[in-house]
Amino acid sequence: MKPDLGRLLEGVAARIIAQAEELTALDSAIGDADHGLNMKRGFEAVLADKANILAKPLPEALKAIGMTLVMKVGGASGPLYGTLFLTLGKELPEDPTLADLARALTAAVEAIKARGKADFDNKTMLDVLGPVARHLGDGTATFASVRALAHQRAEATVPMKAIKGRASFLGERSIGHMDPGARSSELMITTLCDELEACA
Amino acid sequence: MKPDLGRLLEGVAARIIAQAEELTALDSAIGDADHGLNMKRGFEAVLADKANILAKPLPEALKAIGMTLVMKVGGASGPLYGTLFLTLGKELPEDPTLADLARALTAAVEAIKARGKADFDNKTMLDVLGPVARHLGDGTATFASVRALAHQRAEATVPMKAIKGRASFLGERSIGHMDPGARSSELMITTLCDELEACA
Amino acid sequence: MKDKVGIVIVSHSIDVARGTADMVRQMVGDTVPLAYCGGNPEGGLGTDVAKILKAIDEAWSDKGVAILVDLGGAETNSEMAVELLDAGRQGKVVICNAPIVEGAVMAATEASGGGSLEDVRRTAEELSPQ
Amino acid sequence: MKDKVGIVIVSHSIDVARGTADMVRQMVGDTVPLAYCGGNPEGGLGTDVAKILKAIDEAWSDKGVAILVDLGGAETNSEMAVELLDAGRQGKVVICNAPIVEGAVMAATEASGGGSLEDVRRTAEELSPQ
Ligand SMILES: Nc1ncnc2c1ncn2[C@@H]1O[C@H](COP(=O)(O)OP(=O)(O)O)[C@@H](O)[C@H]1O
Ligand SMILES: Nc1ncnc2c1ncn2[C@@H]1O[C@H](COP(=O)(O)OP(=O)(O)O)[C@@H](O)[C@H]1O
Ligand SMILES: [Mg+2]
Ligand SMILES: [Mg+2]
Ligand SMILES: [Mg+2]
Ligand SMILES: [Mg+2]
Repeated sequence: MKPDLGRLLEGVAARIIAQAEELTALDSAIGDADHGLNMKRGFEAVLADKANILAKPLPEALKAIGMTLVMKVGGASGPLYGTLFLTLGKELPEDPTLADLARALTAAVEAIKARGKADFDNKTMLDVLGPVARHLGDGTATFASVRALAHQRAEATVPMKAIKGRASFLGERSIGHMDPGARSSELMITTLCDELEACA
Repeated sequence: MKPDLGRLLEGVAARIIAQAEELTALDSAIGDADHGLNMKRGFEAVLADKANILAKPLPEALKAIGMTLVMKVGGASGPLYGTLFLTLGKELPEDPTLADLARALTAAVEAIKARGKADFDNKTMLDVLGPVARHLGDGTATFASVRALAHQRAEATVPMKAIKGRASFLGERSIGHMDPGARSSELMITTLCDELEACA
Repeated sequence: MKDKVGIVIVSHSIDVARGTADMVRQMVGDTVPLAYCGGNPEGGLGTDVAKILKAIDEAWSDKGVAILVDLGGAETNSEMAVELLDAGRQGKVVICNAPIVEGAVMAATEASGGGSLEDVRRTAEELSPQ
Repeated sequence: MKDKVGIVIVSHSIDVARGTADMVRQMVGDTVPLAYCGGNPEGGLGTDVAKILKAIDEAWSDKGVAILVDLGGAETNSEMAVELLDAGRQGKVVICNAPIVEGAVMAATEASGGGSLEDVRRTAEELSPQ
């Protein structure tokens, strides 16, 4: 069974919306308590535009998702996740292989770094997305291993000191809390794995 | 005839209020167009409190004027002119001589410098008040010479480049305009000379 | 007025943006193209790429536009907005690395005096912490 | 809450002051004593020593109060206000040499974490131009 973009999209959106309160609570500890609200707003707008998105070939659909996130999220995560989807749309062919996905996600991670002037270990979404991109290209990835890695990398942001984003205002006191963007990245990746595995 | 504080106060207040538009126009060229409004508000409040002020001995009356300016002017000039009158009140005896006045005004100029972290030639009220204080103590002061000096020193701010206050935001472009606070200081001093001369 | 660099104020708070614009207008009157925005697409604290694009358009000047932002998301969303402009406009917009309120007043004062986009940016950015 | 340094925001514009306070509250909730004021005694753009004194009183904490100001007059009027406080309180109030919006968010975040008055001031003042 070929993976169905509609199902992937609904799955990810539903997961983010369902976990919005958790994401907001994480942001309340080390930020401005809006990451869940922002992501929910963004993915609700994506769902509202679903028919239009699904009418497009994959690359164009991904760009449309990215642009909706850019326009609707309202926080720093909007242009960053927007850049993720816009770059995937630019890099992926209509029928991508795992190798295509690894390459496109690597490009997206670089684009997010540039957009946010950030690097790995700054306690951001990059600390989940970067390792996952590398793992997708290392020839050993399984659904289970990708899920495990995403989870482990989100957890790994807990002891980090934030260098970028609002959490950096807390300096040392940002240590001991999971980064909300790392958690939302984990949620998206694990949900994609779940859905793809169900279609496999 | 002994100088009458009520008359001095009314004279100065009337002059500032009458020239409020000119002061605002000067501030509009190199600031935020409110110096006349600020000074008018301050001196209207002083006039409203006149009975109370005049019931006090000179030092206390000066302090009351200073405090009213501090509370009502609403711009940087409020605490600066407030400090002027508060310091005069602290330094002057009930029946001051010219020497007392020279000494007290010198102290007030120092207090304004400290309050505004400013110095002479910064294109401020200090460029009128400082030279007048010095002249009062140099043994040659007449009503005419003090008036002439105040006028000349206000004019001398025209070619200065502002170093303090909002006019400093204009950098080189502050050159070519008279400082509004220098002009209001000139107005106060010349009016005092006029009134004192009329009582002499 | 359109011969002066335009100023755009982008705050997380529409109140901060409006008040900053008031302070700018008090200093420079209407000699400078000026626009402001604040709030996320729902109106809460945050920023909104569509509103930023609209503000850039309102304050457009062929001499360029300087954007003043407050915290991280305002900067990231403004950068995104700039990238969504026509290629011809993109090179004429800068985001100042300066405090939003103090920087806007300084930048607008410089723009009002006829400064170039680079002058305006430098003036805002020279602001040592206040 | 009164075991945290208090934050006072003094802008020429009541809108800037209110919006900055909203942004501060979003970061620190009500863990920090916070007050703001703006406008001259008539309500126009400017500052008002009486309102500043009231704000200091509202945000009072025995750990001290850090004041954030925008432009010149706000600073001069705040300094005047501090001198009008009881001698006992004067030594516990600092005026930060920092941008008003960015500085207030940073200062409040530090205060919320339990920082001393000196920590709070340093955090706000460390802000390189944004
Ligand atoms: N400069 C940056 N680079 C990469 N990621 C960032 C950056 N700034 C913020 N983030 C990510 O965005 C998340 C916060 O998103 P959100 O709360 O929606 O925006 P905001 O910080 O504007 O309120 C952070 O947890 C972090 O993962
Ligand atoms: N730091 C300072 N030291 C001395 N005088 C100053 C200072 N700042 C401003 N002034 C004086 O105050 C005048 C401006 O007063 P006003 O317009 O009432 O206040 P604001 O600048 O707050 O709008 C200036 O023309 C100048 O003479
Ligand atoms: Mg947030
Ligand atoms: Mg936010
Ligand atoms: Mg003024
Ligand atoms: Mg003013």
